[in-house]
Amino acid sequence: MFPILSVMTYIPLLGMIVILALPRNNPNLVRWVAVVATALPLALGVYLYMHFDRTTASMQFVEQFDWIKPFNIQYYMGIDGLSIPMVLLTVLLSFLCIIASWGIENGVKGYYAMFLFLETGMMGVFCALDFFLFFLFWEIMLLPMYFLIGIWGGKEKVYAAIKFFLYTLFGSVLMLLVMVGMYYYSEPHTFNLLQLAQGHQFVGKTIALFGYSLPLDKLFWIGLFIGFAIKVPVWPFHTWLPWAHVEAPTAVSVILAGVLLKMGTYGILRMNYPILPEATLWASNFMMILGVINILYGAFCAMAQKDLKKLVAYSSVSHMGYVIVGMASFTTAGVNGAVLQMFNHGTSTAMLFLLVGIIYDRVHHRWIVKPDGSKGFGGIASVVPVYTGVMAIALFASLGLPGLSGFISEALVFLGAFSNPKFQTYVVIGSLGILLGAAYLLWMFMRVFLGPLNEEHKDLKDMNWRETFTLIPLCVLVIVLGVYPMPVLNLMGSTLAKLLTLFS
Amino acid sequence: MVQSAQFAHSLEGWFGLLPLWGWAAVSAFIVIYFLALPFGGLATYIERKIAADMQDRIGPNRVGPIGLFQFAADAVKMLAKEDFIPKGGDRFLFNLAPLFVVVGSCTAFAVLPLSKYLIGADLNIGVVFILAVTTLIAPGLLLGSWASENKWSLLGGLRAASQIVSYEIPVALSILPIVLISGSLQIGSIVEQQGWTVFGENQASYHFWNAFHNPFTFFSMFLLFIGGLAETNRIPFDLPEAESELVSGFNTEFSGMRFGLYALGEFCDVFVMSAMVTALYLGGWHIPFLDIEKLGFALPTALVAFVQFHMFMIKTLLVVFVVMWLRWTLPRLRVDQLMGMCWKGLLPLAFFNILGTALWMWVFKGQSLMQLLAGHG
Amino acid sequence: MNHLMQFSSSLQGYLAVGAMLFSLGIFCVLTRKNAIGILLGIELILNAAAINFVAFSKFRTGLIDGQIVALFIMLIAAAEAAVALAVILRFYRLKQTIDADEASIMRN
Amino acid sequence: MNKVLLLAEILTVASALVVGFHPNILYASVFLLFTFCGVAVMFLYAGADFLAGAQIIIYVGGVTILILFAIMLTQWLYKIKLADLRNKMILPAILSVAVAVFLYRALHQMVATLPLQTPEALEKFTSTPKTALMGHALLGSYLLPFEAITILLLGAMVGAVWLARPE
Amino acid sequence: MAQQALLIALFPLCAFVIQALFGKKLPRHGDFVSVLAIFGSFVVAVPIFTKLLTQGHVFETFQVTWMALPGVEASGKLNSAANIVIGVLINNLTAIMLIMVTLCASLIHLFSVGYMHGEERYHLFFAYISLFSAGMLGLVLSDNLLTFFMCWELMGLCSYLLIGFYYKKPSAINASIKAFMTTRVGDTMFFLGIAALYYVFGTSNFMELYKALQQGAGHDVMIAGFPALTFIGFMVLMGTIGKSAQFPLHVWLPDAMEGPTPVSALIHAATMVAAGVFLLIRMFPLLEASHTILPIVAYIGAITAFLAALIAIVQVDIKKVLAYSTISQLGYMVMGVGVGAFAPGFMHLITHACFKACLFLCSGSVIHSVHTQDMREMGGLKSKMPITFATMFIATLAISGVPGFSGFVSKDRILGGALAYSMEHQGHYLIPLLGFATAGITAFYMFRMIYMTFFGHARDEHKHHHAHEQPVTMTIPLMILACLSFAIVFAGPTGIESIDHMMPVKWFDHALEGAQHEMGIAEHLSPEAEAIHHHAHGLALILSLAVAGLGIFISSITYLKHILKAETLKKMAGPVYPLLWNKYFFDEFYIGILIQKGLLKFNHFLAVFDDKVIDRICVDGWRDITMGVKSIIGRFDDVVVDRIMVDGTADVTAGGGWVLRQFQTGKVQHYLVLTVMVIIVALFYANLGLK
Repeated sequence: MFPILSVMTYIPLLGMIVILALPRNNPNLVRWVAVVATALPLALGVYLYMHFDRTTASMQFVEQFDWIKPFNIQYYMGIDGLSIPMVLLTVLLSFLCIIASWGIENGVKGYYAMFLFLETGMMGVFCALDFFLFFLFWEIMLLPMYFLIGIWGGKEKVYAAIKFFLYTLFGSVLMLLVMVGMYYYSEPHTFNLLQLAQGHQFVGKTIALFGYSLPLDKLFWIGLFIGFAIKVPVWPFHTWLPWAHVEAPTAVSVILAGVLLKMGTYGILRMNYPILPEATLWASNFMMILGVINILYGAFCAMAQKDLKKLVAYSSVSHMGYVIVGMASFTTAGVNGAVLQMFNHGTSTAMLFLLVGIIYDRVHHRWIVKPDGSKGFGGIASVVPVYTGVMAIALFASLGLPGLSGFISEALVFLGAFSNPKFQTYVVIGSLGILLGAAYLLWMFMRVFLGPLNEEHKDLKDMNWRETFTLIPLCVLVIVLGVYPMPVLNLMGSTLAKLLTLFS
Repeated sequence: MVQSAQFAHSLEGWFGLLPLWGWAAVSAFIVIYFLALPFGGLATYIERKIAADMQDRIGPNRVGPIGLFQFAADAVKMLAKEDFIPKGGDRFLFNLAPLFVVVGSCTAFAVLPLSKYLIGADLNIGVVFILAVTTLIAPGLLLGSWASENKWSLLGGLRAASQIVSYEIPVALSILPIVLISGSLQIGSIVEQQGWTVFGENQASYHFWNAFHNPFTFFSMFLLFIGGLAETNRIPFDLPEAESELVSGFNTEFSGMRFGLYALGEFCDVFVMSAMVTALYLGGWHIPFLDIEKLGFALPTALVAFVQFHMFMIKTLLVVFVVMWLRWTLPRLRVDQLMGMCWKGLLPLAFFNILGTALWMWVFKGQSLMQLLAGHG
Repeated sequence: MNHLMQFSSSLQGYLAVGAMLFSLGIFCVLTRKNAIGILLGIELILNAAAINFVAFSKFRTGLIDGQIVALFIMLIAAAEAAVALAVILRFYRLKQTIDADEASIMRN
Repeated sequence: MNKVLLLAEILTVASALVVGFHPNILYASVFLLFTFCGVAVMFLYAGADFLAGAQIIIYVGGVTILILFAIMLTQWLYKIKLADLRNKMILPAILSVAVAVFLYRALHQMVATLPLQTPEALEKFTSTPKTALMGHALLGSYLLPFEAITILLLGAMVGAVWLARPE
Repeated sequence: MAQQALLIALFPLCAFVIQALFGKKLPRHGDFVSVLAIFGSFVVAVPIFTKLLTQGHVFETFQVTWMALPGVEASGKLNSAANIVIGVLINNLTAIMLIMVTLCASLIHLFSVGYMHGEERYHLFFAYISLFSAGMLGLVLSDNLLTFFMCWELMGLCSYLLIGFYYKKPSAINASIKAFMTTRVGDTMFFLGIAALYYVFGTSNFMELYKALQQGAGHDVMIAGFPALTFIGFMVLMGTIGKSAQFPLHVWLPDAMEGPTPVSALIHAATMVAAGVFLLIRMFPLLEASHTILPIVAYIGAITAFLAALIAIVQVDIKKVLAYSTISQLGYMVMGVGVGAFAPGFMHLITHACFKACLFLCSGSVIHSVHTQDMREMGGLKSKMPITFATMFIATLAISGVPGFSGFVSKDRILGGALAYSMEHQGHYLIPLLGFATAGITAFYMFRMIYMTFFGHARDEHKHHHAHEQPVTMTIPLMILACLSFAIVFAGPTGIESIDHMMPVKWFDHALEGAQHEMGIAEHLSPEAEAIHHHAHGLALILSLAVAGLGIFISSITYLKHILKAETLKKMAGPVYPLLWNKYFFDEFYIGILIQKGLLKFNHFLAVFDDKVIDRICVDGWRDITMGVKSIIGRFDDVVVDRIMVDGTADVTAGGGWVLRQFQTGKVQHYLVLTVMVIIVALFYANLGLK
């Protein structure tokens, strides 16, 4: 069988090698190579979408063979309904980001090489079904991200990059420990995620640490959860995110928010849920509380921000809270909504970051309110009508306006979470987030786009064809999925239904 | 081989008269004085005649009938000229260098297949031998140019050496298809295989001229010819002695018989290259479509050798004529064009030809075009 | 004289020539200041080795394996000469000299 | 027959001596050429006909020319520094003589203990054409080293061109 | 029919898409697209309505699965229980709403063509208003709360966009965001209500809900400590409060008058704000089932009606007067639903839509003519704009509750219901009291408005001079809507049989009886209750006529005849006047205290907390700790481990290295000498080994 997943994963890597071999003085060649290297996986992604069997919960497009035989490590790739939306999101956003990065002028070669490397890492994470392989890709992805932020970032890029790196690495260390632990305690020793998920292997076992006998599965759960929570990011592990988002170049922010954050929640659904279902149930209350805190805390912080990008960054924190809430509800609607929210947040927040990047390219600042208290923007709707229109779509999608994609997922999350009697109070509190989300986004919209025109920006140019091209697919997705979400929902239904049997 | 052995056997009786080195000396003497020198001398005459014809002039016409002894007059003049060595020059190398050229080109005569029965030494590495000894020319030119203590000379010498070294590669590579076809490096057997008679007794094993063995060898022949031209520094590849740039190139400081040696070496080399084209591609001593040894009745061996010798000389001299013809036809190349043509043009083509020939051999089981036409495929 | 001729065509003769070439090569390598001179010595050494191979091929094994190795030696020698001379030319362009003693540090 | 071989050996060693001792590097390289020719003849008498041809083509047509080129490109016409032997020649001389003596002695002793081919076999070996044999060996049992050498040559070519390219 | 009915919502939706994408490039900026679309909707809605008129009852449904969410049963089988099914419900309420909305919307579209002519974003105006129409019609057609909510929010969006249509005016954008956020407070709670409904009933379909309620479901479920039905009812009520601008979330509606006048007419008078009441009517069975919610609804409505009416007295902006009157009238409707008189409430919804749309359009006509909204700069326009005056006067009569006009019929029945409610339930006397007071005040301020605008002398000669009647495209809608303000259209029982018998057809009441039957609340009153109702309605008729007459009378002597000075009234009011002028300081409380003092301060605190405490201390603190530990260990490491132990070794090694380095000349030949020496040694030993 054609190893489509591996091909999708390694085409960008090949592209990176080609780019590294290209001459330095022809940036356009580099860009086009990168476009090709991301367009091919996108095309294959479309193939995947067409040929994905929606009726089964089992792994598809599987590639499996022994890799490091003595440790029973396999090269095991495959996708199910949980990973395919993420895979599609990854290939789509990578392609668009390559185009959106056209304006990068210094170190074009390195930038694109890193970017393609990053795509390989992301694809690998979503396709890997062997813990070892998963971890490998997880770490692979970290490295280009570090350089992308650290080299092509803004003023405080080094601080942001190191912060991002160390923070994520901290999570990775925990994950590594859990990985080794799982290998050691599983019988037979394996890294295969599907095998680990069989038979509730870690229930009832204990481990002696510092003189205490601790339950193994809960310990594993906490380790994995922290590792993933840092990526999501779950409060209080979120502080790397505003830094990284604000300092990263536009396209990297898009990937960061659009794909990387999803890895956290994906990881929880892929590992914590099926492998440690008992511990997951044990911790569901805790997750729910964290989710609600995320929603509210992110929203409150977003409202106080004066930097457009930081506002969007905190909005991501808030929106990822919905995912956590949906996941923790253990209801069909809730979990479906959570995964759908992962996808929808990927598209809508990508739009927001792209749009912020566009305006930053024009005026080189992002202040809603400048540090000296004067207005950063104001009334630019009259000079950039198309931009304003697209921003409005992104914004309303983000704040969950019906008819746009954000609503569907938020609605499903809340419907689902409310259906679990344990969590109704949390949902009531969390629903404040809907209100606050509208508040900070519309307030931002008002201050930036509406009102009398700020004379500083009366020469602002509207979007050019390239920028429009990057946004149109996302616009279409946001609207289509807002009206009819089944194209994405039916991908994941069977898989999530099977996942939920563990908790019923 | 058999015929050659018979011929040698018939001479066996004579061998006792002299030791081997004596025979070697004699044959060398014969080659040089009866073949190389006359050819070299006559060639200068012919060249001048041809040049004159092409330029609508009369050319040499004073010495002898229609100036036929002009070359003798030239030789006398050279011998009589003052032997001049530049002051700062390197005496030893100045003397040594022309010898390299003459030795290099004249030694090759030893393996030229003038006839089936008239080969100095039908070595089993004959082709390689020719290639090997002619390489001696390059150091000869280089050292001579250095020893002249003259910038123009040195530039000419460097050009000559680089040109020869470069073009040796396409030359060697365009010989390879023939080696593929004949499975031998022995010139005698290579030529023998190119026989063909219309009566068809030997059609199954003989395959007409190699030039027409298959399309690739046909092209290969031209590659060999072009490479040969370059190796012998003939126009259009005469950059080493480009008079408009380098006065007279590597031989600027040479005069008298030393110059004569250079000239002789050059002409001999032209002859050797032409003979190689003839032997390897144009059927050597064979008369087209006729095998005088397979006429149904036996001719005296001496007569056969005589006829074959003349056949070979006719073909070779025709090729030489083409060389001279080209001299008055084509303009000179630039250095970069010269090198570019070698590395970017001839070399890939030569590889292509080898590949093509190999494919041909594989597909048609070694049959030549002629054999296929005659229905022996 | 006969004895000498006998010796010369025996294995020992070849070995003797080889050994002399080898030692002369070493001498050449050690005494030349000029980098190209060193290269000359190396060529001598390689030839000495090739002679030994060919000689043993004939006198000892009666197979052509020694000749094959000698051929390889030639090819390697050619490659080595090409690279070495390229290096020398580059060095010359850098330092305007090809004195081997000048090439004593690992950077320009 | 043996006379030619003897002459060739003498030529080889004599010109090698010139290579070693002549202060003028140009002369040294010219005599190196003679050495190569001598070695080629020795090859011929050792039954290596193809090798002899190859020796001439590669060494005379290739290596020597290259060396001459290099000399002429680096020792420019008007500042000839061809005499370049070191003053301290005693140690190298002792060393090389010691090498020669020890080496020959070792080989000699070793050969004395080894079985050698019979004269008939030697005769037969010498008269056999080697070209076809070598061809089959190269593409047969020696295929891997052959391919390796090919790659080496390619690498050397590219490397040499890269090194010698104009800035 | 239900499927075709979808066209009603789809026409304007398509118009929106066309307008938004290509509007600017179409001839006339594409206004005809929107107008034709909404007329198309009207045309499709007519047969449904005629069916209702002829057959007295319509009921059609049509459902599709929107989201398939496979769930898993205990046995491991997949099921589709969690699927989300949406559809269209056409019943009597729907039919009436549809015809009302399409008609009003069509007329207002037509009016807009003239009114908005030459505006900067003309095509976008029509795009938005088309989208709004689609939203409203979709809401009416929805058979479940989820799509109901979606359309509800979509209308909120359009309201936001249209209020902020003049986006360069700070007041307009402030009003727009205020409107959106205030309603969203209600919407969020409404959505929680939907979620709770889903949890309790497993559906949000109205018909299934009615059925479940009839079977008594949901009574024993608790949500967050409250009985489920009360919780849901309260949340639904909050939705209504937000959308229909009820106390205490009424603050956005007056500000929403910043939008163009047709928008005020369509969205903020006739349709969207009424959607909240429509929601209450749709959910009436649930409200009724919870028992505790209905009184709250009634009080909210009564208080809103009264407070808003009071504010309307002191307004000088013609649209603001109408806005407060809208709030007040919506309060009536909510009150009507709250006291159980949901049929009169619904009727008032329809009648109010017609006459309030008419009033707004008339005010638009006036504003378009004199270019001001301040009534103090108008006056004496009667002769200048006869049609506008006539139509506006008819509508005023209707809203004031003058007999013979539609407002009288519906309002009187609500008041009757309220009176009956207070009679039935002791202690709730405040509800009818506020209701009747409001009726008088309404008549007062509406006539005040008419007098100030059309009667008397021109207060601003310049503006008066330029005033003129509007073109026919703008007056025709006025006239049609004025016609609909006559009682005859909605002929129905007033509670007085003599009058009732005069009405030829009772279609409205028949239709509503059918609707009540569907909802399962068609209760037959007990004879005593019947008597009380009779009594109450008779009493209410007299009382309402009296208070309306009183209101008109005071208004006339004050503003027409100037017998009573307005200043005098102001002085009489004392501290009440500033309270009213400042709208009870709601805005100051919400914006000044809740948002600026509370929310934004809290946000700022949290952001600083996030930055300084979590990030700087908790996260980067680790860096500082690490750095501290590093410096200590580093010193130890530097001095002991590194200098002494490691560097010591290094020194020894370096010494050795120095010795060896003497051989390391970098000269090739030196190395070679060494190499050769080694070779010799090797050979020497080889020789030693030989015999």
